[in-house]
Amino acid sequence: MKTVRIQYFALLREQRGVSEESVTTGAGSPGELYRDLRKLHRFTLPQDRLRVAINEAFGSWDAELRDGDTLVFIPPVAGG
Amino acid sequence: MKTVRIQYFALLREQRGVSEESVTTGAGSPGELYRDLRKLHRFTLPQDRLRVAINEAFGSWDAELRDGDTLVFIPPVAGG
Amino acid sequence: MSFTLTDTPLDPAALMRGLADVRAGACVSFEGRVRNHSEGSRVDALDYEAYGPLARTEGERILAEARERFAILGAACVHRTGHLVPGDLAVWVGVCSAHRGPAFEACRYIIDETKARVPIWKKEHYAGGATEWINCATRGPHAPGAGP
Amino acid sequence: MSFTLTDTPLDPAALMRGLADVRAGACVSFEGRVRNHSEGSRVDALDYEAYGPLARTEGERILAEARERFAILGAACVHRTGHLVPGDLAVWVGVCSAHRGPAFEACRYIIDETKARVPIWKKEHYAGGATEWINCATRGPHAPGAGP
Repeated sequence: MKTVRIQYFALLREQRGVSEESVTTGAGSPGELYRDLRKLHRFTLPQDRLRVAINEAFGSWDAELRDGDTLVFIPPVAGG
Repeated sequence: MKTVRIQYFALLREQRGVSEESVTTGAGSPGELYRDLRKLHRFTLPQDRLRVAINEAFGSWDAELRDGDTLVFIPPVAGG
Repeated sequence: MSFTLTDTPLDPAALMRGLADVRAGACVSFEGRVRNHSEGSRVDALDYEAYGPLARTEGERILAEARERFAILGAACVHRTGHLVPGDLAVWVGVCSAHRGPAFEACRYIIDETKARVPIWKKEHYAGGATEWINCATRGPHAPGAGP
Repeated sequence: MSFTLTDTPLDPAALMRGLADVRAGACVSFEGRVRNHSEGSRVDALDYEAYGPLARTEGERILAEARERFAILGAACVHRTGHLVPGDLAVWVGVCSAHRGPAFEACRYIIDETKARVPIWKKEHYAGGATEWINCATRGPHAPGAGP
């Protein structure tokens, strides 16, 4: 088990009801973790419409999750 | 013979030494008139690098010159 | 070269002065403004939200790419966050170069890439009270693949 | 839609405010500035001279063409006349539209056509006192067909 920090933005923030949380998880990758959290919180966005950031840089859904990581699941962007 | 008004701009104004003049001419077209004036005033620009305006609109070098016309021989432009 | 997020109104004249360069013959700017309508609905307001650290990193990367690809002298992009109303300036891009071609091309590149890549989100507030996070619909007319 | 000649300094912010439209999501502007060099020579100053009546007619025609070709809401072009020094703004073009593509394309069209068609002339003053009417050389390195 490891503990990671998750920050939520935009639609995910509203659906989760918080801007950030710490989660202790057995998930091995950001992809596995999102699958678990999506079920738990009924996030409407499927993983293939998101990107993931690990420690403030774009990362891979298959990366190995490490204790202390900060994750952001990035909804489709809409700047400008 | 007819009398036309000629306005000069930019390089032609400097080579002619005046901004405008009235010319009484037997030339039948702006092209013929420019040929005469070029010889007289040693304008460096050949006709094929100029356009002609007749009465404040772009015109044709072959147009029939009429008494009272205002002509401008337009050097290559360089706005912006 | 700088990418900036700010929650205060943008001043295009001041931003352009920041790019002043006597070698520059051409400066092109893009102003993205809040429109009063979106796909047929009246828009009363917008909220912009950004993931700051990554938005800045990705924005700076886009400006560096523009500098590599186009013969430009300077470029900047500033994006608003917070609550905006129609007519407000949401994003400003400015590029200066010796000649005009690269300034136009780089300005277009920067705004296109910013909209596609920088983690900034927009929530529209419509007449009547409905809201929507743009590009985030998963059903209904705005979902990907929906409609004709 | 308006094409204007003026012998006083241009104010881009005020000009852009003149195009304000709450339907506009995108405004693109082009600023043409006096550079401090031209084909390797240092430029100390420029004189712009225009054939006013025809410049205005042709400029308005270009703006009307832009409106026909591109989905834009408003466009304007203002050109300076008189004596300018490096850094001074010589020409400003602004275009607003609902979406950004047409604003970029129309702005580029207007400045390209203005430079090619509107009867305005530019005399450069170089360090050392030499001068030249741009595009008017009939011999030497700047004449058409000269050089490699």
